[in-house]
Amino acid sequence: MDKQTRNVRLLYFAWLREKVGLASEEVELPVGIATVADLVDWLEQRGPQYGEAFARREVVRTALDKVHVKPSTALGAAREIAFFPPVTGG
Amino acid sequence: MDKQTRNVRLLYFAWLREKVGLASEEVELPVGIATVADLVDWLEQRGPQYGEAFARREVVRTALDKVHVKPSTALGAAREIAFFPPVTGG
Amino acid sequence: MAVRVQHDDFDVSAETEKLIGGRTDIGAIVTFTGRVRGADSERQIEALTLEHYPDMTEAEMARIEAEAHARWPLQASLLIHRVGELHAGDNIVLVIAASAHRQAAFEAAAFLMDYLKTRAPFWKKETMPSGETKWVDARAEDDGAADRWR
Amino acid sequence: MAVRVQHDDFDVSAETEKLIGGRTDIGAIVTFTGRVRGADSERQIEALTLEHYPDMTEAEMARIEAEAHARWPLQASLLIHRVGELHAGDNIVLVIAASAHRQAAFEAAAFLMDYLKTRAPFWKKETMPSGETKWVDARAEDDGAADRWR
Repeated sequence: MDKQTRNVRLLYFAWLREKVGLASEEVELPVGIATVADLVDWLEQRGPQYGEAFARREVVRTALDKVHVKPSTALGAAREIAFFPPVTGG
Repeated sequence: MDKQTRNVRLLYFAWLREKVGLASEEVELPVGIATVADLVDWLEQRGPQYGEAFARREVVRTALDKVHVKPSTALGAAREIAFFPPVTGG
Repeated sequence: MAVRVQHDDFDVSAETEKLIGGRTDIGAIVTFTGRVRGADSERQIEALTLEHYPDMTEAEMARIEAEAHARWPLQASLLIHRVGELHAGDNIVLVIAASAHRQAAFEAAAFLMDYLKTRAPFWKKETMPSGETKWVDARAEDDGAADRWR
Repeated sequence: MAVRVQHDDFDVSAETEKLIGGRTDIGAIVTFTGRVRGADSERQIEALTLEHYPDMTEAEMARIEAEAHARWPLQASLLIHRVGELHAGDNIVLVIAASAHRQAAFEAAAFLMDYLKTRAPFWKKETMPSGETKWVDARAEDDGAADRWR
């Protein structure tokens, strides 16, 4: 079942948005991308702006369909995947 | 120097006022009354209403010139001595 | 820094504005408002009357406030306590603590309330629907709450 | 229970009244207001811009609020967070926690702020007088503050 590629929406916020140069994009997720960490590995191959955005990978936070997750979390059926710095509201 | 009698103002609040039947009174302090506890001993001799007011003596609080003190505190030169139940504001 | 004892009601926003309006050195404002709770399954209540020891209340509230300023970096604070007859839903007490950061404001506001409850000379009397009155007992929990700051 | 994300300012008294006006089961109301601090010896600041992740902010704030209600006996609560461009002295965030007794209200309000600071997807960007901008760094203290509730 996981052998099909599928489209997901990626969102970038704050300085990740500025480094990637995009607020959002639709991407076709290749076969074999199981976790958040896998997705970041793949994104880093796509261009230097991604390499720069994820350079300090340990500080980048991720949400799947608007819920906080860890790098090891499986993407599952998530439709919307957001990357952002540690939050600074309040 | 402590051999002279002197006048002090006594104040009673909340249920102490109701039991004593007075909000305040001027009394001539007899020689030999050194501490708050001495004063309470002496007051208890003055009538059953004082006996009733100070029956649960351990819960009665005292202030000398508007500052909280303990039963063992010396009266010193205090002019105003207030007795009241544990406070319940806020 | 200010303390007030009054019968009149207060407005939290208006008091905050008077206290710190126009200042830009404050990042955190904590307010505590205590209100008269109405009748519930545990008690009947028609009115609550607040008695106090005039002059000592203000003096003691000022000492409590000074103690809070000695312990935390506060930019401003306010303590208001109402006296007289109050009813269910009425405000009783207001504490405001303002600081650059939130931890000091939260801790100072909690401290101010704990000390007000156990040191400021106010006494509450409840009037039942029958007209009977009863002095409110001090709560051991309040002494415990105040003790944690020692 | 309510959460709101808005550009407009809020009024603490008006929000409190809307939330619990007329209720007589509430004895304790704690409010926290966070404001933009102005320039000081450590930093210059002309404006503060709040970016957020629409929809996730509300969802996360609602989860944080539900968690507070699961931990403390709260009668009511409100979380408002402003977004967009703000200036020194402006309100940023409001938390209200109302309970029968003060300990629950104080603890819940502090918890709501600690979790808002570390979980709700908002980001602050400072604009200097020179026009230069800088994303605000997360503070390790905020993670520590949130950790104490685990």
